[in-house]
Amino acid sequence: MPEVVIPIGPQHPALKEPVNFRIIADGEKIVRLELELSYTHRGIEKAAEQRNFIRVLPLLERVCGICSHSHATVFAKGIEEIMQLEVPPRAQYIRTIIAELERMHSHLLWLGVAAHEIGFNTLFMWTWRDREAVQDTLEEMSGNRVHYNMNEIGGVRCDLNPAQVNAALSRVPVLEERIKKYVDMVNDEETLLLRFRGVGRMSKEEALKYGAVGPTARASGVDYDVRRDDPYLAYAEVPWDVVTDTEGDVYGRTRVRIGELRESVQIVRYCLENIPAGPIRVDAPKNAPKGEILSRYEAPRGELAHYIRTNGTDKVERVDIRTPTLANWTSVAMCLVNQNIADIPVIVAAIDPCLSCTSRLTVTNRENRPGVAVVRAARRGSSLPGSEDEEKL
Amino acid sequence: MAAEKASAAYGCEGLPGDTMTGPVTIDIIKERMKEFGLTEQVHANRVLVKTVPGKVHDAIGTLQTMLGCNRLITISTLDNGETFELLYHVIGPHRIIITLEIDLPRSQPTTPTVSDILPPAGIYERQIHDLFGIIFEGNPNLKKIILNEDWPEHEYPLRKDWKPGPDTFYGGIKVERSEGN
Amino acid sequence: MTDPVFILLYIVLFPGFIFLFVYALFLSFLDRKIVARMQNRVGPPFYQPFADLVKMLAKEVIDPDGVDRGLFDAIPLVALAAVMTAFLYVPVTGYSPLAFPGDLVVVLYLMIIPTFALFLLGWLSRNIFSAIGGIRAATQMFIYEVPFFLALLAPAIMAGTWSISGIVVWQQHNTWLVFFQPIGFVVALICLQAKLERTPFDIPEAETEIVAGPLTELTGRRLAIIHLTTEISLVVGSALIAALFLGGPMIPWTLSPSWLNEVVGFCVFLVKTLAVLLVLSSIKVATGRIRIDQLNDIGWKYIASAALVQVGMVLVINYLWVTL
Amino acid sequence: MTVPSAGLSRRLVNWARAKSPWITIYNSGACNACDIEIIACLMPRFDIERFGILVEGSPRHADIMIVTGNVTLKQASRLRRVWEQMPEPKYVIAVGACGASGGVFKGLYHVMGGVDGVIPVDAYVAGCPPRPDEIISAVVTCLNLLKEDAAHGGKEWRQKKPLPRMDAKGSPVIP
Repeated sequence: MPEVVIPIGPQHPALKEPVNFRIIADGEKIVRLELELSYTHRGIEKAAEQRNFIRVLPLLERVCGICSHSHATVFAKGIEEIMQLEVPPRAQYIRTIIAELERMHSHLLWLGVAAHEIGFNTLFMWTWRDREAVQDTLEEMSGNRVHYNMNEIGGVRCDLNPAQVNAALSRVPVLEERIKKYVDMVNDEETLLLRFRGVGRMSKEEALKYGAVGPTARASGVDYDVRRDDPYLAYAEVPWDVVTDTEGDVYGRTRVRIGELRESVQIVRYCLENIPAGPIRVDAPKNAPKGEILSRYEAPRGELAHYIRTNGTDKVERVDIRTPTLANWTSVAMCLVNQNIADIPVIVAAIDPCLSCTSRLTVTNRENRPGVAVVRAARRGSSLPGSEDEEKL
Repeated sequence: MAAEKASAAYGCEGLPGDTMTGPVTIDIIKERMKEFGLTEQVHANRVLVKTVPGKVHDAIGTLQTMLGCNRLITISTLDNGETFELLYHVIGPHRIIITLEIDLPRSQPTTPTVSDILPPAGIYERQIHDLFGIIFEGNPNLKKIILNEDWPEHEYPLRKDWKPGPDTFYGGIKVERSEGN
Repeated sequence: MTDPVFILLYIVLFPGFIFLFVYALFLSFLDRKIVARMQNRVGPPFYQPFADLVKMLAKEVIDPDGVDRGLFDAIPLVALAAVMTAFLYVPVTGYSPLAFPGDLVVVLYLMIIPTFALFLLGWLSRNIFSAIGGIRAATQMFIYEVPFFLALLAPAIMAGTWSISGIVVWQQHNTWLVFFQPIGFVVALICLQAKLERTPFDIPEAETEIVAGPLTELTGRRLAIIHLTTEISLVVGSALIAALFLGGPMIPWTLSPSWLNEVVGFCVFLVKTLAVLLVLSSIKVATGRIRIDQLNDIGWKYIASAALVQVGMVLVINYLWVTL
Repeated sequence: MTVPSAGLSRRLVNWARAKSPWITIYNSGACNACDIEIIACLMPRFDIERFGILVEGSPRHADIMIVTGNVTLKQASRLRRVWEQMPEPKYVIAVGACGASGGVFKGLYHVMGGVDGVIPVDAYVAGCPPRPDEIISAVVTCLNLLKEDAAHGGKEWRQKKPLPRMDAKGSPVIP
């Protein structure tokens, strides 16, 4: 079968967001891949430079719908550090609760979408039904199901009254029991194992070399988690541990994400039980002093980094957003080589791409030998045929 | 320095004692990187090294071999008027962020690429080239990627002095009926 | 029994096209309802398949340029006709008057035509996704057809006749064939699930990989007819398995008024096809989709060998039966 | 439009169209909050299959196209092409503030603003992101529009007449 170029275009049922793959396949095997993203590039960084600290937070929250709290918290945390603000502990605990609830609903969402990619719709329906419990908790706490708008420079916008805390605490055991059900469903469901095990495998060295972050890297054994290495919010006081795995394939990533789900439930339970009393906000000055900070945060998909530089006015001079999915694209392009066409949605879903975050683009030409190909292709990528003719979709 | 682990360029194991007081500490890093330029500690776990574009490549080489840094967090870019500022943030199992800072003149913003030793850098360099116009020599695939196909050449949106020109056409839809395929 | 008016009524009205059309829509609704209830959703109302069909018939028909319009219209119709005629030989009340020795083979061959239709449609519409879908439909057919034939021919060997009604009559004298051939029954169910391209084996129109496989470019009435063909082949498949393994519409004791036999036989037929549908739907809910090469391994290693073992056992039982 | 003229069959076709609207989702540059809310509609809690709504992968099979998000420059031509591929009685729902006017991203350099700049939109859903039940009510309003269009024979009656030109003093110029 001659080489066939298959454009899996921006509009494709497998991809919940617009990304364009031009797969060069030989029969069912993928030989080369050209990836083109940033259909959702909106120019947020340019706009962030014209908005003061109160108006920039809603904009930064809408970089991505699923990890909206992450972007707002990492920015607020950075600015507070530049201003040397002392955020009250109650605000830190509320931010941690919302962060972990967001991680739970993001991982449940991912588990459903990954099952949907292989046509297993029952798990898709069940995981999303249990996600509704998390969504209800978030809606009670912050008033909105997706963009919570909880953050403000110097603390949190609204407080948690005991009724909300009890309602959330009552849902925790239900979630724990459901997660246990998913663990043994993923472990012994035959077709799931057939489609997940051994697909898109990445060794620890490759994970480190291609700069994979988050659950994708931890599934290959890279013990790297910003919440523990560079503790922020209330993670230093909460007893939890990093979940890693040695499988390295889609199955390993599934297990890591379910493990993280269990950890998040414990963190939320601990934070809810001993949330300190006290004020939830300290009023921040209008202008931030001159300074710069690399603020890092463990988003559900990996390590999120905002490089913020302020110049003494009430607007930020530059915010450079590096989202976790952008770091994972090299590793996904490497994993895809030599796999079947039928596995593309599964492998791409395995890194849980959040394309609205990734308003960046990468074209990674890989020869069919993944190991060396990266370096060699990197040197003479431009001479490869087919990458010039950016013909329209 | 014999105790310094001279591990392979990639995939060094987690260092014994992963806390900051492991064998790789801030002053070891400062002392090691002195040859590349002025080093100072800007933050509890961040070291800033001001270097020259020419030395970036082997600075990162030293970081990878001698100091066990195996991950590039990101490349940040700033436009401060007459110069562009590039910051390479690198980290390893020792949990200390080392930032290499270089300044490029606005008239001739070119710097050697690091994507051959740090593969993920290829992504960040392409993005910076698209939005700032900084040219990375040796990057294999430095062509337009972020902005859409018919975005005019040599228009770099994230520069401070860039304003969207009223008459230039930036792509999107011309309302002619394109034929359905 | 063979006067032309009765035959005409038999073909057109009762167990013929009208009944088949209504029963196919009902089974399709039941399938979607069972799947929805198992995923504790509410599931569509009873008239949903009919509403979908009428809406699709009234949609605009788009022909991708450079595609042979006539052929694009003809293939779905041929597939529909083939599957509908296959149903005439399956006994619905008692035994079918059109039965002739060898109609089992005719029914099996008529059931292959929809898969060919999918392959041709995929190949005709000049879209890369449908081409891949078409190739997958063809490869999948080679994998499950052989075990399907073997599993369905074993009852014929045991009953000694090649006509479905003959097998049903034989089963009335002896017990159901499913007790003699349990492996054959399981293999037939799995291969039927593969023939109808339902979830563990819906590789040709894998919704998340290649948009809609061969059906990507179909719109309007062509899509309606192809969906109707799939639903009708669901009815024909489950009726075939009910007839060959579960004793068909026969009841052991004969009731006094002769027409009552027919009615009770018909109700027994309904119950058995619904049972087979329940099994197929629960398979569809409980599994995810497997890849074409995995299907290849499973198909040839386990399913084909199981069918061979079953046929071997049937020959041995026949030999013992004859000598005793 | 192959709508038969006879009374009974037209009523039957309108009933069928209202009872089985198939939708396809197109993310034209959104922050995917609206997308996960639309998919939440499929789930056991809001289940839209009880209304007969199916999510279809290929635009060829869909009646209603749900567009989420502001139209980025790169997505504009692709959105237009996918819209043109849909068979005739087709409707477009623009979801969220971004779909209506570009929302919080209005005026950014890579954004074209609302969806109606590229394709004609029939229904808007307010909210950022709108709740799943609001999206379902949008699909229901789209079905009512479908019924009225069928009664008036096509969409022409609904096209808004262009605003009258204002003269210097601000009073409308009646041609």
